[in-house]
Amino acid sequence: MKKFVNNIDHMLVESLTGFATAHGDLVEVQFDPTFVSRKQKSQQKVAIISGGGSGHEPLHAGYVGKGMLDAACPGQVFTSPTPDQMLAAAEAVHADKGVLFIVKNYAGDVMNFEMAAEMLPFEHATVLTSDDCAVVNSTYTTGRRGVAGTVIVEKCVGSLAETGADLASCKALGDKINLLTSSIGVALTSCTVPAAGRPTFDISDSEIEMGVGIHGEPGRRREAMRTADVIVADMVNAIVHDFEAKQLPTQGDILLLVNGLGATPLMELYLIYNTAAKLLTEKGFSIARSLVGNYITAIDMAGASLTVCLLDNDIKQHWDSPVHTAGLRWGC
Amino acid sequence: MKKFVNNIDHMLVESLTGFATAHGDLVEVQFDPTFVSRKQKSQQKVAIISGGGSGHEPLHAGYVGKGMLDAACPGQVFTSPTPDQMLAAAEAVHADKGVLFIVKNYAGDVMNFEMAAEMLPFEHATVLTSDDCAVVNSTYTTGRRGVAGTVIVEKCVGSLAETGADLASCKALGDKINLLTSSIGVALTSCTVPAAGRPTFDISDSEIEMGVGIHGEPGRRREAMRTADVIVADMVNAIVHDFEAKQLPTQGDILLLVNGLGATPLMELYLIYNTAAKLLTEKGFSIARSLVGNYITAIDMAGASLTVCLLDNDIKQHWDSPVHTAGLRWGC
Amino acid sequence: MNSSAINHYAAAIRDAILAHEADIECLDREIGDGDHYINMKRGCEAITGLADELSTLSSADALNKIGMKLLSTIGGASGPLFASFFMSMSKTLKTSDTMTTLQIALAFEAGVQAIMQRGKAQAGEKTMLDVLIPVATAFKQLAEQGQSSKDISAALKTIASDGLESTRNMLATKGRASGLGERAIGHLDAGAKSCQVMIDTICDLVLSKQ
Amino acid sequence: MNSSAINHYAAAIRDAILAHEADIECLDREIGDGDHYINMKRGCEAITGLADELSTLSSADALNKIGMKLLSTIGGASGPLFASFFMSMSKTLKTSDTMTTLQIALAFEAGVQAIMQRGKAQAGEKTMLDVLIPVATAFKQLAEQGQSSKDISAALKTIASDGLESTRNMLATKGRASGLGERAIGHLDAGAKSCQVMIDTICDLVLSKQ
Ligand SMILES: Nc1ncnc2c1ncn2[C@@H]1O[C@H](COP(=O)(O)OP(=O)(O)O)[C@@H](O)[C@H]1O
Ligand SMILES: Nc1ncnc2c1ncn2[C@@H]1O[C@H](COP(=O)(O)OP(=O)(O)O)[C@@H](O)[C@H]1O
Ligand SMILES: [Mg+2]
Ligand SMILES: [Mg+2]
Ligand SMILES: [Mg+2]
Ligand SMILES: [Mg+2]
Repeated sequence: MKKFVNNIDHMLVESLTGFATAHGDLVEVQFDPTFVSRKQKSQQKVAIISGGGSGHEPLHAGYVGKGMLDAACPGQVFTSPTPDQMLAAAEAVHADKGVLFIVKNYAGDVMNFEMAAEMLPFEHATVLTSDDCAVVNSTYTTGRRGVAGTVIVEKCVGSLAETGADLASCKALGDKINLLTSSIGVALTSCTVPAAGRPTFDISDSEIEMGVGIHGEPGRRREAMRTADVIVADMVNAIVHDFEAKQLPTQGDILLLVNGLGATPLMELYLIYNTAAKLLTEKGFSIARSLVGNYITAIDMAGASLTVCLLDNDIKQHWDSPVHTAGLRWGC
Repeated sequence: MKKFVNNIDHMLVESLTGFATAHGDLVEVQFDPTFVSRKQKSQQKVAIISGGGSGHEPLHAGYVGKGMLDAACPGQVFTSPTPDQMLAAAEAVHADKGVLFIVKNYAGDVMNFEMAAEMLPFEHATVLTSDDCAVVNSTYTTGRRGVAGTVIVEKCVGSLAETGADLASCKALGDKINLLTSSIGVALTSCTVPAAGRPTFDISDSEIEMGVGIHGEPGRRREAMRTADVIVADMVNAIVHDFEAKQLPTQGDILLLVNGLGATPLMELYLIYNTAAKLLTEKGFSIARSLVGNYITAIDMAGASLTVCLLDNDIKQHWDSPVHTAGLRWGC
Repeated sequence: MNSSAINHYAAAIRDAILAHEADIECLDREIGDGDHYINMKRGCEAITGLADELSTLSSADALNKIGMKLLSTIGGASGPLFASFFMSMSKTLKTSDTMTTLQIALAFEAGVQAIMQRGKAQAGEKTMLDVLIPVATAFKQLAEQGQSSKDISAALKTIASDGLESTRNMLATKGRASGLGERAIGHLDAGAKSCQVMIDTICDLVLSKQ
Repeated sequence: MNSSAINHYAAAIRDAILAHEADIECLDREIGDGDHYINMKRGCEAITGLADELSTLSSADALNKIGMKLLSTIGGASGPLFASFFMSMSKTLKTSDTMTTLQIALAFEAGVQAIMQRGKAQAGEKTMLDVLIPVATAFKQLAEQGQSSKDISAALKTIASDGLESTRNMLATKGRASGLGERAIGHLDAGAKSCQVMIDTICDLVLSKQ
């Protein structure tokens, strides 16, 4: 493992300090307990707080700022943050209109946020994201994982909160977008957790991991490496099947997000976009919004995920509204 | 080599098509000869055109748009584009105030742009960027390479051109910024040129390539892998020595750009930023602007570069002005 | 069990976890996300770092303190689960003023129930509970029968090992491995392994007491 | 040399370049950026793809067409250089209506001078010119002496090889390797290798003529 690091135990603090310095106009960071919040505390709005294991940058700290999150709680690499972080963040940013937690659906994240919520002295609600259609939902499992759709939820709910909407409306929008969104990822290589110092999984040059999670969790199945067109067609089909299973329309305006997992160059992401856009258009979707880049990563994994979100005017408006964060910025 | 690709020979066309589709509100792409230009042709301004080998995305096509480039000519991977591309781009975007080429100083790029310029029927000038202080300038060599400083030149010259400034002023600003800017890169791993199918160089787990170029060209020297602080201190020192050699002040406001070469996660880039910012501040610089991310890459190389640009009010203003491209966006 | 015993156990557990780095890490890499060993290590070191403070507290307070500390230190799935375990154990012990083996067994059982509640999980879901539930059941039963600490310890060692081994052929229906379906089969659960190591360590300490 | 001979040479050169993939690619990887083989291949295939069109042209026009095609196909440093070579060769041949060996030698020399001008380079800078300049000089001299095509070809093969080999211990002062200083020593130049392969191929064709 070769990484820019001084001491594995200090990596997160040093990186977050650098982040907060580089974006000193936007955010500030607190340690012990650790959270990142807006430089300008917002008034008269629902406080939107997210968090999760580190290693997915720019998610979540990179989405703190005007039009998106009020605070983010970064955990250790691939490890959910702890309740004291969420409590401290909520205490710092809440503005008497309640707190909405946006939580990716993983046992650890859910339990830690749950414990924080139980201790929280103000009104609160939680949106659980679970857009990963690689994992089959069933009453017997923990349920689907939250992946790149989380970025869309954070953007749009952040926008709605900015209008002064109440907690219930913010939660409702988040839940709606989560329902309208499906994602699937594929890994060409494993990620390496710095503290582990070796790749999470072994994979040969002729294999891919279809349906991989953003922590390098094994996916649906190990498959043979094939052309981008064939891989992307499988991913598009998985998403379309998921839409069908959710009884969602497989036509109409969509947001197409092609997300890099860390080590895959933009040239390849745009190539994937090209195929995905063609296939989705053939299926009857109309691509109304696009996003291509590294928005939720798995440290240094080579791979990508596709996310499709069905758009209505409401979601479109909140997607388009101004946002000013380290990781997403437009309209201002 | 594992990449998302269908046929190596079509990779660039497919990727550029995806790029142009994903950013259909901003740009369009032409093939044979290949160039990317703004959707809205601009009027009454110097046309700013850049180009170079592909593999450095988002540079250059990602910087086409309001406030930055009018067109970009992408060559094959790591191979300068050809004069017919530049001529077609110039023909498409010029607006009777002349054409400024921004060219990274490599033999191939220089010669191809030179031949285009010789054939160009309108007023034109060229800014050659050469900010890489890893390569020692000497009258006996081709001179320093243009690297990440090019992004700053393109941003600021693009901004000036937008004000209606004439060709000579645009060239003068570009030359000034190039002079005031020094960069140095370091590689932890090699890149892999898709058509070559194997890493450009071999490097062990205990070595780094200090002063690497953005094409995986060998740098100053092969060194032992050390902590991020030590590596970054060497890089900062190289830049400060270069400032001294150029008789530039080693104090005052600077723009600090920490650029990822492709496969290095943001977590590490911010950690590098943290150290670099501390060291540069100790030397007497004051960090007035920051940029951290993948802005000029070497395909899938793990590594990073540091760039320091001395700021005056003029440069600051042009850096801050609105820009709307796929790769850089703010103020609109 | 007083707080100096707790410190003694905590140090031994830390050493045992560190000694099992390779297996624990490997298991969570195979069907999880590779951080379980690091999470355990961070938790263990936080607790041994509290030794001075813990030594001034009653057992019940020490266990609560441990739970709180784990809650703010470990994170992930295992953090809130282990925290719930210790906080619940503490609460149960608080209700009694002597501390018999049976009382410890009942507190242990309460701890395990807190994990089940927090994790909404049962036995047979390929988690730490597949070690903890059979151990809790046997512990209480043996204590009720009035067996000696040494006999109980010897028995629990085997039960913990068997519990761990039982996770091998289970489908995972909780935690990160639950998305894997058939692919989880053949692998032991990482959290079950940590629990087995910790139980084994404490039982060995009891067995080695003069 | 008519345009059908040119097509014949072009096909042979393409085959030879493809056959030398490994060495050419490796050299540009070592002290360059790894694309020289791909650039050469793209250029060669573009030219063999022009065969039908070239066969309708005069030699001079065919060479100019080749230059233009290379200019818009290769890119990089080698593209404008090879393009300049052919365009200049074409211009020189246009001025004469017969085509003697000497006239070809003079045209070759003009082509090499065009490369020197475009690349602002001399012999001894570790580039393709370290093959091309000695070959041009000898070609002209031997042609002036009235030597046979076969004798000239045999001589040029050796001179091209020697020229290539001479780049090994040079410091690079032009092109991408010029930043490397001492580190370039010990490596042959990739562009010099391509030129040696191309010259060798043409000389072999001349030598094998009945
Ligand atoms: N719902 C649950 N109930 C009981 N144990 C669980 C549950 N979810 C996960 N676990 C246990 O937690 C372990 C994983 O812990 P750890 O790796 O630290 O957290 P994470 O899964 O968040 O990365 C699993 O091996 C399993 O034993
Ligand atoms: N200024 C120059 N004059 C002559 N030949 C040059 C010059 N610069 C580069 N070359 C030749 O070009 C070769 C590299 O070509 P190529 O790899 O196709 O282009 P690039 O260097 O742009 O990647 C070098 O090996 C060298 O022989
Ligand atoms: Mg985890
Ligand atoms: Mg090149
Ligand atoms: Mg884990
Ligand atoms: Mg090259």
